[in-house]
Amino acid sequence: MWQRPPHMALLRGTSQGLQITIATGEFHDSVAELAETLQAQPDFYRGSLAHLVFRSTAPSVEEFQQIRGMLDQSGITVEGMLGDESVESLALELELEYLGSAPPINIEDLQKRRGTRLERQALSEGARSLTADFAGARSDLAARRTTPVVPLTQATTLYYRGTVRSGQVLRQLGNIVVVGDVNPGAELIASGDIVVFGTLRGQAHAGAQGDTAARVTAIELSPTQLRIATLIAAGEQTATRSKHRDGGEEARIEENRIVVVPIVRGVS
Amino acid sequence: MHDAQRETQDAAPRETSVAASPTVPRGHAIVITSGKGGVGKTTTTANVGAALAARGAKVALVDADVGLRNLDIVLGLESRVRYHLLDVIEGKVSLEDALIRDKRSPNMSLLAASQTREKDDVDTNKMRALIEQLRESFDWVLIDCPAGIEAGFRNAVVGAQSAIVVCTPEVSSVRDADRVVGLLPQSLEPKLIVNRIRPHLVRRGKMLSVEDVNAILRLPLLGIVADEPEVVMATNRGEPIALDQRSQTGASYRSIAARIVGENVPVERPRMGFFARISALFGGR
Amino acid sequence: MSGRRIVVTSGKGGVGKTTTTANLGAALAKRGRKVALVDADIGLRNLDLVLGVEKRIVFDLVEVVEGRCQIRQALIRDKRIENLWILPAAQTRDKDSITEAQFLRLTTDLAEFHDFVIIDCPAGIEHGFRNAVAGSQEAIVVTTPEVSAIRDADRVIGKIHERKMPMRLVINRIRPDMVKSGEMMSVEDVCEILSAELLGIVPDDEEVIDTTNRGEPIVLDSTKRLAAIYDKMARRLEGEIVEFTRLEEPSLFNRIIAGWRG
Amino acid sequence: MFDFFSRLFKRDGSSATAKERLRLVLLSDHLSLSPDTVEALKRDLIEVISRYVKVDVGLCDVSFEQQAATVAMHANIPILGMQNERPAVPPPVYAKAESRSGGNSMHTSTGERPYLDDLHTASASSATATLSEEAIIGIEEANADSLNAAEQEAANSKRAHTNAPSNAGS
Repeated sequence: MWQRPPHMALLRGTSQGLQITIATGEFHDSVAELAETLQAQPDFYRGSLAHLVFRSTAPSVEEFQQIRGMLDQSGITVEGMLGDESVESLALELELEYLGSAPPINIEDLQKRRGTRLERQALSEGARSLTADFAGARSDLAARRTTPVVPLTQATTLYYRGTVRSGQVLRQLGNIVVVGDVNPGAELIASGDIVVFGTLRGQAHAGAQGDTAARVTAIELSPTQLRIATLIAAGEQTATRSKHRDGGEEARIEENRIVVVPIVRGVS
Repeated sequence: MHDAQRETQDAAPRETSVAASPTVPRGHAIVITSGKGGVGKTTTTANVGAALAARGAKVALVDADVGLRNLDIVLGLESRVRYHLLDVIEGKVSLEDALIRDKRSPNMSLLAASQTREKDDVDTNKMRALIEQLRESFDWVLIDCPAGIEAGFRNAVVGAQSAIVVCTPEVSSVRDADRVVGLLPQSLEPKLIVNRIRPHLVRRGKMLSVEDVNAILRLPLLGIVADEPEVVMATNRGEPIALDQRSQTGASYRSIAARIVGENVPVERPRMGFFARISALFGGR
Repeated sequence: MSGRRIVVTSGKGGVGKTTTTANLGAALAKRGRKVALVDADIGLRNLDLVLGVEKRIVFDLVEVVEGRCQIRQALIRDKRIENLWILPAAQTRDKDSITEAQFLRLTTDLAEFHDFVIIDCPAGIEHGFRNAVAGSQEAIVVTTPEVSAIRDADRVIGKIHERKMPMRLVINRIRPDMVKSGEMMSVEDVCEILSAELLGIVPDDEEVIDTTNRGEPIVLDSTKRLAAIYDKMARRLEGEIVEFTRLEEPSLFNRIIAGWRG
Repeated sequence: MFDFFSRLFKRDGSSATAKERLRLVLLSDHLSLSPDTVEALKRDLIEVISRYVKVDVGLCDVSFEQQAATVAMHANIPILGMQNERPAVPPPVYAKAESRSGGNSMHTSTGERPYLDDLHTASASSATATLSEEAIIGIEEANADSLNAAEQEAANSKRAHTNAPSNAGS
């Protein structure tokens, strides 16, 4: 996916939602490329809100509806668009929000960043990636941050002994340590790290106020869902996993996605 | 005069009951709950109650499912219900008037729920007082909790000293049971009954095992009850199966009762039941 | 476009509301209808488990109602069946979190872009039930051939009649062998007592336990006999006249006797 | 095991019992489900009974109860006294009793009609009437197990009798 030529259509997540850029050039190529990108991961963007950026003049209403229909199919809702005056009038006609002119984007920079990613992609042997299924929700998670971030120096750790059961929620500005199991349907939400001395089967959200360095550690990590900062990952089917990994497992953000690695003594 | 009469009435049974179960100086209230409906709370209440009564203890069963009562039906007492829990709570009739004594188990009485009212009508403090009052005259007060975790659940739990959580080996039941355990006050020290086990399905890996269930819930195991068609038949007739000495399911309930009064009886695994026998005869499906 | 809003209810819990909701919804979706399934059991959600989407929940119904996300963001698309969407309930809240008016608004919004909005009602007849019923135009009452289930179903039917909503009945977990031996009430018995129009008869099938454990609606596998039964139910719901499947397979009872002798 | 099958063989299985039980319980559920109807019935009943006796309208209570084979109606109608304009009604047969709450004893015997004002000060006695499905108003018979403490008291105290015998509960 990364080795492709310069993008005619570009999708990227921002704090406001998904930004889809239709580059200058042949409109149909852009659309075809957009379709291809969406096809590659049909559910990846489901549920997200998108802003469309037109680098050339606006497409016709029919052309626009073609894009919109495609995005609809993938569960992406078009909220507004950016571009020149022709885009503004199109937005007016379709009763969509007009958000100003297109921001400058340096495609070369982007490619460079992706290139470095490729090189750094190698993870430790036992690393296991969880399927990210919620890209669309990321921006909203970020938007959910209503309370100001508390500096780590002021944050405290919540210590909980016992089973956290379905429907129970532990919230902490700081870290959470649970000695016991976290059952399916339970939620841990911390602005810092989460450590579970037991099986984590429920949902855990570390770095809930945007700390991408936050981690989730557990003796056995089989959560229904993991969230770190603005990333979400769903647990895989646990059947394929070895049940007892000595020393436990840790989830953290690497390469802008959540990975789970076994804890090796002396490392990390 | 009324009160004096009640006291003299109460004194006698309490003495006999103390003799029957020396470990319990005063009545003990247990709430039977599950979160999810239809997992066998009412059947469990009726049968554990009948088994306790058969041991000579004085037992009161309270149906806390206001609006959807069913304990009367399972016990076959529906034709004798005249006053309800709410009548007592609202002071319309005395507790004695509302209790229905079971003719087959004279030690056992039922306080039915009202069918025409709703759970929000019950005053929590009065409910607590009512259970308190029942504990004065009965060794065991079993409270049949409604499904859900709302007002009905809170009212059923409020007067109890301990809790029994009924769970079937299904994912949804386990999750709801877990939710309920999390909501119960720790002091109730909930114990688990795994209901409707089909051993042959467990063996084929098509049903969660007792261990699977308890890996999540992590509660002391009070008993295991197999899924047998005779339970449906017993409910059809309104006769608690615990009183049927020939029935294996009945035996499961009787051993649960033994453990409740503190006897050291190991939890027995249900043997291959009705469903398994068919399966064995036809080489499984 | 405005789809049909249908509540699946029963009064008593554990009779198969959620299984019916999931399978009927899946059967309708397989027939090409756009279907949204709504879990109204706030605090004790289970529809997500039955459909195996529990790991994909990000937003829930309460968050939609509170305006913290859009309906489209909270809807989870079933990966196996086209056109099937699930709106999960909140697990860490309770039923008083939303009002009847909010629930009505939510389901009408859903009905604008779905052919069917099927609401999985919680057990009981309290707030959760009132919410679910307020959001629907018609009702499906699920019962099993047991005294307590029928009594509760009757109570619920009374409540539905008060609201003048059309209602149809699904009888779940029939064991033909037990009916034959007179140990279980028959479909006719139940219909007579409840005097309601029948939408479906579902036999007790151990497969359901297994598929629920795995989070797969049974209609996914069209070789299963229950798949055909739910498909017929879906067709009846759409107004087709479909004969009921005869449940008289070689009875369990006869099989035992045969096995005993053979 | 054989025992189990022998029970299976019985044709009159438990489903018939279940069906009959349900029929009755639902009948009684339904009766108690419509408060409006009960109100109307209560009004009519009071109107009829008021032609003969003075009743305490505020304390009247009508309820339904399932009995062995029927559903019965219980009307609890406190009697204040006889209607003045109807002195010709034969005096009811009173059980020998004292009124339930202390002080004002109310001695009555056949043929002796108590002074009305006395009756007003005495606590109202209860009349319990049973109405079967055939709408026969009768006396509730003292049924050993349905008669609890309160009813015992009621039975001991004065009763207003209507003419037909009860067909329920016996």
